Amino acid sequence: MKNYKNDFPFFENVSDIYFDSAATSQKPKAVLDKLKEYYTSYCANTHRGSHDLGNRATREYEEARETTREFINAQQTEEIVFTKGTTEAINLIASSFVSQRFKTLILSRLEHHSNIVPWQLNGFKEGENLFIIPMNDDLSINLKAYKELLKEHPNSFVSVTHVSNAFGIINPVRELTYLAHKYDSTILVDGAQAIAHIDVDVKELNVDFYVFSAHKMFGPTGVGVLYGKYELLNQTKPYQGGGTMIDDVSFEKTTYLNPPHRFEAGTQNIAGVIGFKEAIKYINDIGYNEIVRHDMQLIRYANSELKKIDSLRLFTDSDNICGNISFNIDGIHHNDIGVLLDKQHITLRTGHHCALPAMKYLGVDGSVRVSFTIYNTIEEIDIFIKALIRAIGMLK
Amino acid sequence: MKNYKNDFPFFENVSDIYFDSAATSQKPKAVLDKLKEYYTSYCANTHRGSHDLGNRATREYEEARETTREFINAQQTEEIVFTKGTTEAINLIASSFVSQRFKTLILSRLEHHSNIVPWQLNGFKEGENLFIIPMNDDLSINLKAYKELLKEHPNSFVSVTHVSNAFGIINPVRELTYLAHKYDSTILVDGAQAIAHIDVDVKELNVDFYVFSAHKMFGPTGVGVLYGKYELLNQTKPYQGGGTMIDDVSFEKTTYLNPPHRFEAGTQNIAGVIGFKEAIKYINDIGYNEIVRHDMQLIRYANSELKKIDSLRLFTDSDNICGNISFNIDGIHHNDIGVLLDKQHITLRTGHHCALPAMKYLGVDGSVRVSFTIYNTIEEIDIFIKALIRAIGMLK
Amino acid sequence: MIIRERIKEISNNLSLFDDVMQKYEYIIELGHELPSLDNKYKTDAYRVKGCQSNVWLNAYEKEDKLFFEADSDALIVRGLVNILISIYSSNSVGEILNSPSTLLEELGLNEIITAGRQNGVNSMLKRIYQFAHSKKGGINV
Amino acid sequence: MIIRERIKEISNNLSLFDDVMQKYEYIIELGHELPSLDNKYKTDAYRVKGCQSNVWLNAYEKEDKLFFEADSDALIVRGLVNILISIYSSNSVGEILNSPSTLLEELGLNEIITAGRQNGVNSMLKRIYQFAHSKKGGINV
Ligand SMILES: Cc1ncc(COP(=O)(O)O)c(C=O)c1O
Ligand SMILES: Cc1ncc(COP(=O)(O)O)c(C=O)c1O
Repeated sequence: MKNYKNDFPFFENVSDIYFDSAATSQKPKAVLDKLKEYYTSYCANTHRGSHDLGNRATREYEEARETTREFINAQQTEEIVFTKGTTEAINLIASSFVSQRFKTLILSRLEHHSNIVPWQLNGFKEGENLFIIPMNDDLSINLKAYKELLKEHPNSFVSVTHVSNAFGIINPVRELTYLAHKYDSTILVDGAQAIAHIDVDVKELNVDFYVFSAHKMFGPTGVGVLYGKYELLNQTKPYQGGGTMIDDVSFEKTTYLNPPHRFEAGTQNIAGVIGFKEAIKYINDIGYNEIVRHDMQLIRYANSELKKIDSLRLFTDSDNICGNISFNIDGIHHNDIGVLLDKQHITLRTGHHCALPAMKYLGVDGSVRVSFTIYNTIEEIDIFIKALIRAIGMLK
Repeated sequence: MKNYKNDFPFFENVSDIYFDSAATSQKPKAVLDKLKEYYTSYCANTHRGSHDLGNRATREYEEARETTREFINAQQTEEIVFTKGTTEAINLIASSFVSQRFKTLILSRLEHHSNIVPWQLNGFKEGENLFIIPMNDDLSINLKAYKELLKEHPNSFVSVTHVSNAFGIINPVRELTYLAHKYDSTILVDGAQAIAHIDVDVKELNVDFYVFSAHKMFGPTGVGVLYGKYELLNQTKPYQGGGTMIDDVSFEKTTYLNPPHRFEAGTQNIAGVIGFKEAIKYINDIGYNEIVRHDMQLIRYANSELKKIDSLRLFTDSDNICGNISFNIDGIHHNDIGVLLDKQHITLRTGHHCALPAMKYLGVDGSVRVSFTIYNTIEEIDIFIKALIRAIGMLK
Repeated sequence: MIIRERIKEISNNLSLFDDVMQKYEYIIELGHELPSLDNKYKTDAYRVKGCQSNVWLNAYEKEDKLFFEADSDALIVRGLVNILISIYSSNSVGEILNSPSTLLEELGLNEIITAGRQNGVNSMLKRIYQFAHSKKGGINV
Repeated sequence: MIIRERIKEISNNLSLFDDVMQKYEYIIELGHELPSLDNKYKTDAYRVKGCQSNVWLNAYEKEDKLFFEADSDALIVRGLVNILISIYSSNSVGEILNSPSTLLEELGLNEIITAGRQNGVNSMLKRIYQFAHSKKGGINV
């Protein structure tokens, strides 16, 4: 198994084991260098002017858009909108596309708060116009129940996560999309946890919207992507008003640019977007074949080692998981485990993982989550398991 | 006059004269170092967990909030909300505070699109519920007319720029605020162009909301500040829904955190906010006394030199300006001037500067704008004037 | 300066441990030792919410002194709660308000003083000061 | 490959200038030389909007060739417009569509090919290709 740590300057300074990449990933040197390049060689505002410096920055920024298009195999560059993150992307679609156009919304039970609260802010409420897809015992989506829901509520908007941030469950996006379309519904897929682990092809999946965050895929903080089919984006109202999203402005009447610029009001996170391009290149250079192989090896090994621990409860037995594993220890609070692992220099997450409805449904108020990516190793898992056993011993 | 160029790594690579700081400023080394520090020493998500790495990032992030509070002399740290920029801050207030609470809106004629379009998106329209404050010949606000407007429409929301991005005009914020409050109105001040040039004290000004962008004051791209009086922020609805802005979530009902966290949904631009702290420190270290002295020297000198040029039209004779100067040359298109100055390695902005209504009112479709800040020098102005005269000669 | 002295004492105790894991063994012991809070206080009204764990806190005044009793669903938090109680309970309003909460930094337990917005122990600490303020009739809570 | 030849020729002309300012003197001259567009075409219907300057473009087909005439309110843009017209006017649909617009990069005039979204010359270039496409009956505009 290749060791990718050398690509990440973080590990020169920090010797802790980092198992919290599902929260945010470390950044390869190429990304940091690119940020610096922008700030020190062509730092200027974009899309405004005629000067060379600004044109250079604009070119780099727009190249990031084209790189993103190619990365997820969108049809047109204009289908890529840059946002602050997944959260903003979902809020944008909820507020400017779904609200007032769709009467009913369908979510899964495993959604992150970022795919629940935006809908509530836009008037969707369980029992009234928000429906939750039942799940099977292994936390996978109950496709039959989903189909029934769609049958009962055609013309719905469906918003589901590609990969669960709390349990690593991979949802069958192609089937979910196929069924949604069959019942005249439109679907958004939250790819925040998928994009670093799964080769996403939006054309093949045929999803209507796909959203993700740069910071979870080796990119800078403060950058997200909203992919939308052009004809749908073109029906989407402006979300924020401001500079460089307008065609003409007067106090009486303002006309807007076409997508994607209509949705990028004001000065964007220019450095972040330009740096993000390098994150994509980093992934492309390694290749998803290698990434998937690497990630799967880690997750399978961790899963099998965790299962050996008495009193450890995994939330799912499914093999169809990626990125992260959640567990609890009978009789021990997840937070106690987290603190003692942290003191042993293992960084991972405990708590509800911003998925309270799922936690409540499962009757727990949190879990311990380990998440893995390219720079993690089998040896780290061995150290982690030892540390975990020590922690359990101290707390029993 | 002290030369501050050495603080900015940009000028090691670029020898052009940069007169476009009103669009975005260059960044001092301390800011770039801080970005790198976050990404390579404590890169983790904030406000979520119990691990040391995340706590360090959270502490740095929250220190940036306290540094910002102190910087503008707000009463409480909780009055500082981080946004993507000025544009997002105004959209937030327009959508979550003003809309549905205020029947009438008052703007000045010099507003940037970012302080026009958000209001239009929220249902304000000239001639119906949007009123424009008339201005005097020198482009200053006609205070008498403003008072009449308020008298006629008490309980309005007033949104005005502190400094005009197209003409450098400084608006009398204290008087505007005093009068607004006298007529039971609430006021937001757009400080995007002011904050790098004027020592802002929100308590003394007594403004209700004050907004600005980090990237125009030596900070990173993708970060802005919304200051609001706590009691007003507390009445402001959540703007975006997502992770870390909630208190409790279920599909039926969700409760939100108090300000400022209520308004920071999802992963923020963590690196940007932490880097921004260093931008404020940079300004504090130099001190506004020196900054104002430096800037005024440049702007006065540029003004007097520009006036010597035949056929050059300045838009205002007012001495009450800072940051930038706009002009046109009779019979020559502003774009032609911009191109020829660019080719002579002088970077400045031509066009409508995202202030189309002001341009239309003045009967022009654009101008040449020079903007100055701490790293500019008198010698640069001399070179610029020579280059400008050469450009005019070529185009006549 | 009774609070300051108590903090010094606990901090001395904690500094006896070279090994951080031993320190936590001690804290866990303190967690086991903390008397359970009467169930009637384990309700939402007494709950100090945290992202990670819940703390229930009961505070009362008796003969010019403030008393605190608390519990948590997490063991290490119970240990930390135990420490906070031994520092703050049975002090006067003045003693508490004159000891800035940052004094606790001496303990070297960043679980107590963190910038985190949703830490149960941290929230408990805030509540202790709020309670002291309310008894002083102060408004700066 | 007539278009390619024309581009080569202009690019040769431009490369005669060592000094970039001399190059722009030449472009300004081309701006002066461009015949004014008939006022009847200087309306919104013919306007190609740019952030910086406006371009008005009239395009028509005659004897299997496409013709372009245009004007601008900025002088340097007029010069650039003149260059574009001399390259594209009086060519067949096929000739235009077979010459990718990126060929213009040879001119070294980044005023023409930029990533900017609102550049008049750039928009004019797009319109030229759109017009050619429409005459071909193509849909990939
Ligand atoms: C006066 C004024 N307001 C608002 C803005 C918008 O700021 P941002 O693009 O950083 O959101 C600007 C920047 O151009 C400005 O000059
Ligand atoms: C599944 C899922 N959706 C959405 C989000 C929100 O992403 P961000 O915080 O980058 O906006 C996350 C990140 O925690 C996530 O895991």
